[in-house]
Amino acid sequence: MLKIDNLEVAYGNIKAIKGISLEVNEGEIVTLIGSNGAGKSTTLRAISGLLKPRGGSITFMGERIDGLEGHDVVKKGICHSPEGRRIFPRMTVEENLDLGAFLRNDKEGIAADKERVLELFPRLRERITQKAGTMSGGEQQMLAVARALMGQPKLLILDEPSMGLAPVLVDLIFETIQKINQQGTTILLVEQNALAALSVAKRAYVLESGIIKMSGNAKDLQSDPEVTKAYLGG
Amino acid sequence: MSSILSAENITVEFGGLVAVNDVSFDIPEKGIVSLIGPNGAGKTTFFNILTGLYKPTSGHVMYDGSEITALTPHKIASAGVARTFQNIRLFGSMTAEENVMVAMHSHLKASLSATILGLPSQRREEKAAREEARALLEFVGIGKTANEFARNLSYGDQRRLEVARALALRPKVLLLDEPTAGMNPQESAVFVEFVHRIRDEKGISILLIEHDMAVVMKVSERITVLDRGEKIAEGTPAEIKSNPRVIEAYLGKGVGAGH
Amino acid sequence: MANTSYKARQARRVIIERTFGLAILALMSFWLVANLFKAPSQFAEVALIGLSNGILYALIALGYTLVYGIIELINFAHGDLFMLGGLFSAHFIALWFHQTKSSPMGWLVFFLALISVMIFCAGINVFIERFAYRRLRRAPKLAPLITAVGVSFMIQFVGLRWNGSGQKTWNSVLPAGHAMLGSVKLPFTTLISFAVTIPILAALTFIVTKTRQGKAMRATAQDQDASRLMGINVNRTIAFTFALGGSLAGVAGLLFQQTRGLTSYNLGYQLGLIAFTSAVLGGIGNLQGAVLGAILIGLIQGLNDGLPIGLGQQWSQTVVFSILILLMVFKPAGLLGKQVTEKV
Amino acid sequence: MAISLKRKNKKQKNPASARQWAISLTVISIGIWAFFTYLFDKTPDAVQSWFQVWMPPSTINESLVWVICALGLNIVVGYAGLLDLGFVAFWAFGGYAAGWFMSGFFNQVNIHFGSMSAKTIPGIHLSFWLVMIIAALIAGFFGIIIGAPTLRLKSDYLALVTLGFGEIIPQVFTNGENIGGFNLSNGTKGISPVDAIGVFGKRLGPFDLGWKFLIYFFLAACMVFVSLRIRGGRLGRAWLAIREDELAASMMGVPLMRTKLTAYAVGAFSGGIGGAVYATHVNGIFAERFNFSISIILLAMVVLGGMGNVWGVIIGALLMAWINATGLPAIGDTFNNTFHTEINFPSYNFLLFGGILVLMMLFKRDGLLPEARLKMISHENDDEASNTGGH
Repeated sequence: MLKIDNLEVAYGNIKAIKGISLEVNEGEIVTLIGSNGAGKSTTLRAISGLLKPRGGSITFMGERIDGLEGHDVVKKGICHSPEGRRIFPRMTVEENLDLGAFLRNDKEGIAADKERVLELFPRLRERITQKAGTMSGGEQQMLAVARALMGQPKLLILDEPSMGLAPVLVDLIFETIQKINQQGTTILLVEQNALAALSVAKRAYVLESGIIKMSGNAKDLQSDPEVTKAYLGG
Repeated sequence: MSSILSAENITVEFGGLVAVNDVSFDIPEKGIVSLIGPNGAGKTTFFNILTGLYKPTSGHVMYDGSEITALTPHKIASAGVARTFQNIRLFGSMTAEENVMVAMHSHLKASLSATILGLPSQRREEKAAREEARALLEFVGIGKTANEFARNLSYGDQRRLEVARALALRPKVLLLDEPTAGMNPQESAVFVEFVHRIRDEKGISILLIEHDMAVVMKVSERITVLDRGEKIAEGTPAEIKSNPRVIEAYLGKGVGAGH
Repeated sequence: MANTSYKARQARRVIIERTFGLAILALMSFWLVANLFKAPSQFAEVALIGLSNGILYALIALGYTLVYGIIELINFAHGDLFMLGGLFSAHFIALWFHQTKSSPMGWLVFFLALISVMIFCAGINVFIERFAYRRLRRAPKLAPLITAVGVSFMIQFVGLRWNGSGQKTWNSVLPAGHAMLGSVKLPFTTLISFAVTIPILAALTFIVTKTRQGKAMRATAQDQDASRLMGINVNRTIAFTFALGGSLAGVAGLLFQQTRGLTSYNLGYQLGLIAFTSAVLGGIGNLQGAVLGAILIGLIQGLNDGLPIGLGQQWSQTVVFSILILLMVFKPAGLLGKQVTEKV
Repeated sequence: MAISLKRKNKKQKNPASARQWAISLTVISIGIWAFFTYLFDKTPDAVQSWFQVWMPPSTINESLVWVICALGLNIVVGYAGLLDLGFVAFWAFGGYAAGWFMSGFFNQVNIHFGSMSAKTIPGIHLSFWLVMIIAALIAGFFGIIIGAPTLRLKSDYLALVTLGFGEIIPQVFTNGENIGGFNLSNGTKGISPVDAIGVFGKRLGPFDLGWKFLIYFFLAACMVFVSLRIRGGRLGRAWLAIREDELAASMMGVPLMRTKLTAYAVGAFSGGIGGAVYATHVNGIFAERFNFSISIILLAMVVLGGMGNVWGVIIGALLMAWINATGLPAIGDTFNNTFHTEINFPSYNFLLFGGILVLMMLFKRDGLLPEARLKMISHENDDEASNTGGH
């Protein structure tokens, strides 16, 4: 479904991504793990067209999408819930959800999807008229995921969905991620909470200083001593 | 061991949201301690409190026996609390040497008129400052880059230059905000050595925010764990590693493990 | 302790600011009341002039505030766009359609001019954004600001070539004369200004709050990258915002030219600054604030210029800019704005 | 002036020590002075008329006034990164200081000190040098007054406040004929004439352009010297650091407010000097001259030469002052005579200055003279210094 080949991204003189290749197949949850600054978010931003790659290619459903503008990437069916939530703080929850469906014109479909995400996150229904900026971190995170779902993604990109959340909420978010996946959405997940990510994902790539250090089946990596060492400090 | 910098019952609120909740901890003299926790746990906010950039809603920051909570950032910096930044913030169009010399601002005495007239005292002072800057650049291992613009340095050298610049404040405490972000394990290992060298050779206490657990466990004498603005654990690396709360909050308990 | 003294200092600062603000308000109300007693009907007429100036300023101020709201740029050239709008209208009505008298034909041409000048100024503003500001969106703030100053000068050059270096006077196609409301004169031109401006402000409100484009604008203003991820074409949205602002400046240009009957290449600079002050007074980035600020500034200026007890017209600019400076010092966020702090 | 420009350009390629610079500048200035004072009358008519058209002495003198002010603005905008759009206000203060203290304007009193004018003339007549200091102090004082409350604002707001200030001050002087019964500025009529400059017992009247040139050159050279010295010291570094990253600078112990305020005051100071010099150059003070375009032309000079780059700013100032005063009309006349057209070239200055600002920002933000190359020069000096330092 998504195929990245030898991708390179640089900020000024500094190369953040030094030629990585990865693949996401239809129906999978794939996770990218790695420490801060390893280049995970940069990879996602390049996929979504927020950054222009310096080299390599990104192919989605058989089409090259590297070099497309961000809004054109969304049109292809890739929705991205960015790091740090990035909800629109001065708008209500409902307005945020509507913006997630900005490119859609099917009123009924939108209404149905709104119903669906509010089923997934009942908390948001309670807050529907509240300004998003006044909600707690966990609620904002839910909104960010829900908003991305409103775009009817073929591929959902989640960047650090558990960041700063209480353990209970982390569980909830990961359960919901699995539920979304079971409903048929392919997911590319970036997480710092490596164990949680590995436990929901099918396959994983370990990123380090802009290159892919390891990749494989999530379960194998979970028990890999090197991964344990890197994330638990040996 | 007495403490050099300590935070007492710090609480920070941003528009009703509590970012840091009643956190206390201290940095012992000539100690190396770390602050860890998941992203968004309030670590950088805490740094900003210690350096005077944010003012806490309640609580005090004590440094070297006196309270610095209400001081402006530049006064705290001049007093000897130095920091580096998570996203490198160098003065791009100044040379490496000049970057370091900026941080000597508060140590230099020359008045405006002395500078304009180029009085001998001012020249001597400038020359000494330049030598000190070169020595610091040597110390962090980038002595050759003294005359290059900061923005033209490689990533690793920029990180080193930030440390050199912070050291030019002649600090008693050095706060490092994710210094190994973007480094590979070999570079990180070298960095651990380097942190020890700073402490041993310069006698500076060090506080680290770090995500790379390998680095944290190797370098720290004591670790404080923050989660959602609260202190959930404190202790030696060994204690932290086996603390169930820490594993749950930070290292991830592995939801649905056993699938 | 030090911490409490810090808070005490903050509190003291607030008190000083409040006292100062109240003192200014008291002084102003005293001045108004004194004038009201001295010459009541003159007061009302002058206030009306101030009000009609105010809505003119509001049209320009909205352009500043729209652009600032979305890309945080003080578009220095905006006032000059207003000047070009006036010049365009003058040529359109008097030279191209030969209308110099109030007549049904004149009113028709006035209406045509209204539409044309909106398109004209919108187009120029979009052009400026595309070729000057877009490239500098990620540059340090000083760069787009200096560019805007440069663009302002270039537009003034166009005005200078088009209009000549002096003021030109024109005949209006709007009816002269006035209606009476009690003992107060209501000039027809003022009434027409209101009749044109109010629907336009209503339309603007509708566009920003209710339409898809408006939604895109508000989203882009809050977070450009997140908006991209929603599928919003950020470049087009910003261009649209410039088009809106430009068309409002065009309307203001037409109204000014028709009600005052004059054009001059440096008008934009003068009125632009006043309008900008209005936008800041209301809280820059805030649409209602811009209108409120503009009406207040218009009133203050009108009252200062026309009332028996006042500094008089030659001090008009000084009064307005003193307000600007005091405002910056004591309440930089404006009347309806919110203070934003830098993230680290 | 064209000659000196060329020489400076050549010098850029060969690094020279500060002393060599000082010597060569002195030689150039004395050369120009000697040429206009002694040789000019003896040259063939063709040469004389060429100079009158393309490089009249008054233009040379005027461009030095611009250099002084542009260097002052360069400290504010180029070094400290604070956009000041009201620099003309300081220029006005300097001008009026000369008007007040170097003329018969205050004819109620009769104060003479160090001036060459006859003791019987009423008014305040102080020595030119003293007036310069007063002018600088008045401008600097107002710089601090306006800077202190506004420097904590965001950069774009600051630009607007300074702009407002630059509007208010000239309006105060324009309307200043009767402020509560007090004549502050003689209104639109202006104050004229101002006293001649007295130097070494010699009175420099309106036509002593050569001598005035020497004095102006000396003042401009002082400004260059001050700019370079400050740039090399702790304050200059602090300014640049603030320009690059305010927050990081404060975290490195740089006091933001005080440092910015100093930049503002030093800039205002030189604006005051420039204003006083300008008053002696045009032999009077006229309120309508102090308009916004002066602030913008100065900004264009700084931007063209490269913000923060002293030599670049000097070249930018000389070039644009020449274009403004002589270049455009002279080129226009030549063009119109050659092609029998009637294009009004001077009216293109708006396009020119606006265009320079826009194009430089879009395509060459560092200015015409890249600072990097100058850096290399200063580094060679550093190496010399460290060698002698016994490394």
